[in-house]
Amino acid sequence: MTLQDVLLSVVGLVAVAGGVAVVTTKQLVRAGLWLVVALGAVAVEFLLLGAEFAAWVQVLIYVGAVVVLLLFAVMLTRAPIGRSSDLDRPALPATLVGAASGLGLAALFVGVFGQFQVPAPAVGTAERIGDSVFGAWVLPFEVLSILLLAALVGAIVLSRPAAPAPQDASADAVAQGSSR
Amino acid sequence: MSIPGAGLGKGLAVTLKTLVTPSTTQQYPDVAPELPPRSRGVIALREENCTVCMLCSRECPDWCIYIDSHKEEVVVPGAARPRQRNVLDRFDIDFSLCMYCGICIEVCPFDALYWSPEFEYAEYDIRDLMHDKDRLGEWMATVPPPPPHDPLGEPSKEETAVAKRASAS
Amino acid sequence: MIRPVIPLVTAALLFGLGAYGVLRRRNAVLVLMSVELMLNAVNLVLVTGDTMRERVTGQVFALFVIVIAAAEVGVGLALVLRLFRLRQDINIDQVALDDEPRTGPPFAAPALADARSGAAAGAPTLDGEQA
Amino acid sequence: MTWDVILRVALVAVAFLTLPLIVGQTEHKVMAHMQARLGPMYAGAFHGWAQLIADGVKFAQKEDVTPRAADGPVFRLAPAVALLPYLLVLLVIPLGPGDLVGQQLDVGLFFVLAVVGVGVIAVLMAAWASANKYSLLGGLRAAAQLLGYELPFVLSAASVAMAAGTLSLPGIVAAWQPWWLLWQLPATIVFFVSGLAEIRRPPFDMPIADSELVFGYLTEYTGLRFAFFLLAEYVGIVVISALTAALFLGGWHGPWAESVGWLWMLLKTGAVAFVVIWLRVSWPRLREDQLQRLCWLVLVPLALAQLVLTAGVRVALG
Repeated sequence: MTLQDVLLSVVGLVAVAGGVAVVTTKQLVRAGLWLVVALGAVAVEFLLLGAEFAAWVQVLIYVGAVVVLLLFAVMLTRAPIGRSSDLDRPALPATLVGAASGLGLAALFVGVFGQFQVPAPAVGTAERIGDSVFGAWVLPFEVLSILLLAALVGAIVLSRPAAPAPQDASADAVAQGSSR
Repeated sequence: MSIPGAGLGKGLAVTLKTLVTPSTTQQYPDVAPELPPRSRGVIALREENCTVCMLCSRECPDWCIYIDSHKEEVVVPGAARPRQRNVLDRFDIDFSLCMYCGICIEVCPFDALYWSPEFEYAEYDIRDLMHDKDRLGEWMATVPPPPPHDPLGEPSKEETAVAKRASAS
Repeated sequence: MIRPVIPLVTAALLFGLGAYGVLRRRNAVLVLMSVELMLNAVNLVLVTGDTMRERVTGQVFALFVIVIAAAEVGVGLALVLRLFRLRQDINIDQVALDDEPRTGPPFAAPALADARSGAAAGAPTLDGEQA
Repeated sequence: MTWDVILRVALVAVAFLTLPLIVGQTEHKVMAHMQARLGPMYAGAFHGWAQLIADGVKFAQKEDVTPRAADGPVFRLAPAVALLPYLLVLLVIPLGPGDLVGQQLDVGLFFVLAVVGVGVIAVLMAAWASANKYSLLGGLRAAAQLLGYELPFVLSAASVAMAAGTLSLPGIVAAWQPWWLLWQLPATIVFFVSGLAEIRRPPFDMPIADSELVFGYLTEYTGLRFAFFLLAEYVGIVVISALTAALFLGGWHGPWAESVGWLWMLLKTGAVAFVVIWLRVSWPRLREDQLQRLCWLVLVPLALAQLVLTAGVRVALG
């Protein structure tokens, strides 16, 4: 075990512990905060693996934007302080699938890469990634931009209040329209 | 058509101008404030002038003047019978009630009450704001002389009276 | 020297946790959070793969995944808020695909900190419409 | 090597502890004089220079209250989360030419943008954990604000990174030329405005909005935890001012930059911080929807146009 191994293990443990808390906590907003811990730990793993750029993108997009959006949504809907009792479904199928996929994959990785060692990566620069993105992967990149645009438009359309109800609509529709 | 943002710029200009203008704040405990004449600080009592007519006490809107007195016979030599005179026993002003309207000073017919500009008589106990006649008398020393007459204003009653008498004779 | 098996196992466990969460959780936002965990596990595998092969292809893919995740969360949360507006609840068990909007006044009392939440009185809740 | 690292971290810590106090004191005095007052005059004898120290002592003596309905751990953790990102950002801001920076980072700009954005999580934590509707409203405003300003913030920073051809902060400052002041002017304005929104300073202090929301997400905080939030606000001013100075105003560039470059950087940072204070005194608070309108209809198009311009000039210059 080298120093990097130890750090990777510790940070990995933090990530897994955060993940466990996300899927088991009974408190809605705390789940979001634990998600910050898990995602932040993954970002640190990226750093340790030499993927500096990916790490900061992870922090910027995930911790800075995605989690904020999630927390925002949680608070906009229903976020009591303290435990909620109706968050979970029956445990058995989920446990089975989760344990099978997680432990199975883990066993597979251990079996294949168990004793595999690679030299510690140098800290990567943004330049190589830029070359790669705008060289080999420029077409997927452009497709991704279109996807983002479509998602943006879709989100706006979805969250827009419905058009005002016509005059002869039922009382129900009027009640809904007036409440907006 | 106004330039967009002109108002914002004006706001910035105003604050910047105020910033470079020296502030005129007086640092009160270090620097004595320059009070205007006729400042209403505290009410002073000239006890000798008081005849216990009770006008001030009765006119006071919040009833903060307390007066007690008794009558005394004064034998005046040469007079047929002794005169009666009011003697002031108590003259208290409760400055925790006083609203500094100055009506008592206005109505006093014998100039027994005066405004003094002293204002530093705060107390830790509200009961200490009740000033008795001795304390009110001490304030007399701080009463400023009356301001000189406005040279362009009407002459005082006394002056007109004297002038009239002189012209009549 | 590092052992890539460590981040890989971390990723596998995170993925398992995410899968568990997606199946276990009833609240739509919590399901989205679990999906994020799974996506992150995949990212971790991709970046670890880079370390083993000394290329940046995996990182590029990880970036793509992150961007897609952001888009997914945007649309997903729009859906969740829409659902909340219609039903005052984001419990995904209660949503039938041919569901009609709940009739009656849209702001029935139980929208906020209701009895089921078991929250302390005055727990901060808002309804979506006003935002 | 190790000593070098320790020295750098210590210097950054000193900057972290002193610069916000200086900015805070400047705010006291400048704001007072802009309102035709004198401001603090007594603490520390000469023009109240020790006022903030006195404030700190006062805060330390206050009772630390956690409301009964609050989510205790989250409530208590939030001030630290608010402070940490700005401390990390200070590490990578270049002070002078050569190696005068806490930590050289190849993707420094990206790091800064990523970490600064984390601060809003502290706001959400504080807002939600307070169990107070005004706090929650403040937090929601802060989150909504983030959605507005984050995009122009990143886009305008991307413009200058594109102009310099590097993501490293010292690299950007080194590549800076005086004519960039004109060329990057729209980006400067966009960055500064969205930076103001980022640190929730007036005129973008809707999450606090004392006239509407009591004190927004800070309503329930007392004592040292409140002081931490205040400190975070002032460090935020330092960070945004220093970033604006480094990215757009040329950082250490100026006469005799080799020897007194750090002084130029500090002066420029101070000048920007002064503007931040000046705006607070002069302008009224925007409404939340006005901020969204400003961000999406003015700042984002402006930043995109600037990006096009930057790319065009870069291509034209070869």
